[in-house]
Amino acid sequence: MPVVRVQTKDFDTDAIVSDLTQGRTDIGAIVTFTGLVRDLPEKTLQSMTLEHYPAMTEKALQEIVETAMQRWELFDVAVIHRVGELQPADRIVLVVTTSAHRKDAFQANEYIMDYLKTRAPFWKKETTDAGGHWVEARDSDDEALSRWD
Amino acid sequence: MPVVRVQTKDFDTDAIVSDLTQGRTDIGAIVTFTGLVRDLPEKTLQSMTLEHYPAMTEKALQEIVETAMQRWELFDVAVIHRVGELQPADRIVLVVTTSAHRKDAFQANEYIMDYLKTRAPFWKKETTDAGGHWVEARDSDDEALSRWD
Amino acid sequence: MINVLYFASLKEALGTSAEEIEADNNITDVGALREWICARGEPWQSSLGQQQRLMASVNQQLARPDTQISDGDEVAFFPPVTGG
Amino acid sequence: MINVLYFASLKEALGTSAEEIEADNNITDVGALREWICARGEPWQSSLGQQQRLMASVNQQLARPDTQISDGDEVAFFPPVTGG
Repeated sequence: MPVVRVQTKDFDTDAIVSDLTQGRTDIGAIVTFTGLVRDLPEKTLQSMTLEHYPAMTEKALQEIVETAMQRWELFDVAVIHRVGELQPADRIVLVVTTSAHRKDAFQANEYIMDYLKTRAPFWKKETTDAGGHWVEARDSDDEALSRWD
Repeated sequence: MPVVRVQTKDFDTDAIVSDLTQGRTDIGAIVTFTGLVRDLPEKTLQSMTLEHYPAMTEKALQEIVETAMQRWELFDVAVIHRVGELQPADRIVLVVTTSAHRKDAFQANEYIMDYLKTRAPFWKKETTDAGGHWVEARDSDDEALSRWD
Repeated sequence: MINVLYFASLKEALGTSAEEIEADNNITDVGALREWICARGEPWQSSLGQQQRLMASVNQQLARPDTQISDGDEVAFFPPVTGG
Repeated sequence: MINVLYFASLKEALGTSAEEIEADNNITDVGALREWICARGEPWQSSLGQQQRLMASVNQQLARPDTQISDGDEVAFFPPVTGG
């Protein structure tokens, strides 16, 4: 059963990976992606606040995960996404994919991140000395989707 | 500085990732690949022994990592590969890539694994009730290389 | 009634996160709802006008301008997402 | 002398992991060395013959049949690698 969680608190990657792998001897490949809060080039980021659409978020993530599990041979998937106020270097998101083979684990993980970035209802607001401003969506994220068509 | 290690003992993924990320606020993406010993379909694997060519192994891995660091925008890379006798579900290999952006971290990690699988001097021998036999190289691993040309 | 939600920069620009809009025969899909909201003038015209790149959902599923809506639906408008 | 190493299944088939071979003018590259070894007959002929898919390295760098070798080099032959 895939794990999908949206939470304010930090997560323990090792514990989540252990939950997916414990007691199994058929897993050949584990891929994890961790997204972190990056400081601005001028090192002026005070905090980053993640807003979301609570009624929709887990539903949207679940749908992305299910599509990935149909498309690749996966044993399991975990997606953890944080919301609320975060600091530079804080973890934002974790995606774990387990499979018999590395290609499935890699591709499914990248697919999930590409869709999460463009389809899941999260918004980032950066706070600096100069105040707060909403992060703009990047065209490169839309382009990343096209190769999965 | 990239970390490349060949060792008999297990590794602590969290500690290795912490080493690469500690004190930095410019990392946006961390990808880890972990390869595990898979049991045979009939669940008959007693152990797997990894032999290597000690004088060459770290050199070969270092070269693969350097090529990846030239090709993608990476902050750091760690490659840890175990040798000796392992049991089903044991960790064999860890590749960690850190970058500002997820695409670089994903692609460099997959590239390193594709080259490691086909260019680094490791050999697997499986032991079952029926004795030991050397694992055959897979054509799909050679094919995986072609997309990086 | 249609329960309409706004998020992120759109919510801030409008100064509200939700409103209820009477479902009537002219509001059959997401595009029509958006036009109806804009037709009320400012601040909606600037924030929800066609010049704004927005995403929409109906009952927590991503939607397109031609996605049908009916009485009791929850419709959300929001800027392109930036999570992950 | 050329220091020749064998690994994995090739080492087991030959019953040896290393040997020293006199560098002479006929052994200028990896391909020539392999042929010279095979020409000694069994068990080398079966294990290093052209029908066997093998990899080779010279001084710990992957090599091709036309990679030059000279006195003092370390040359290794091994089956396709299977790590990771």
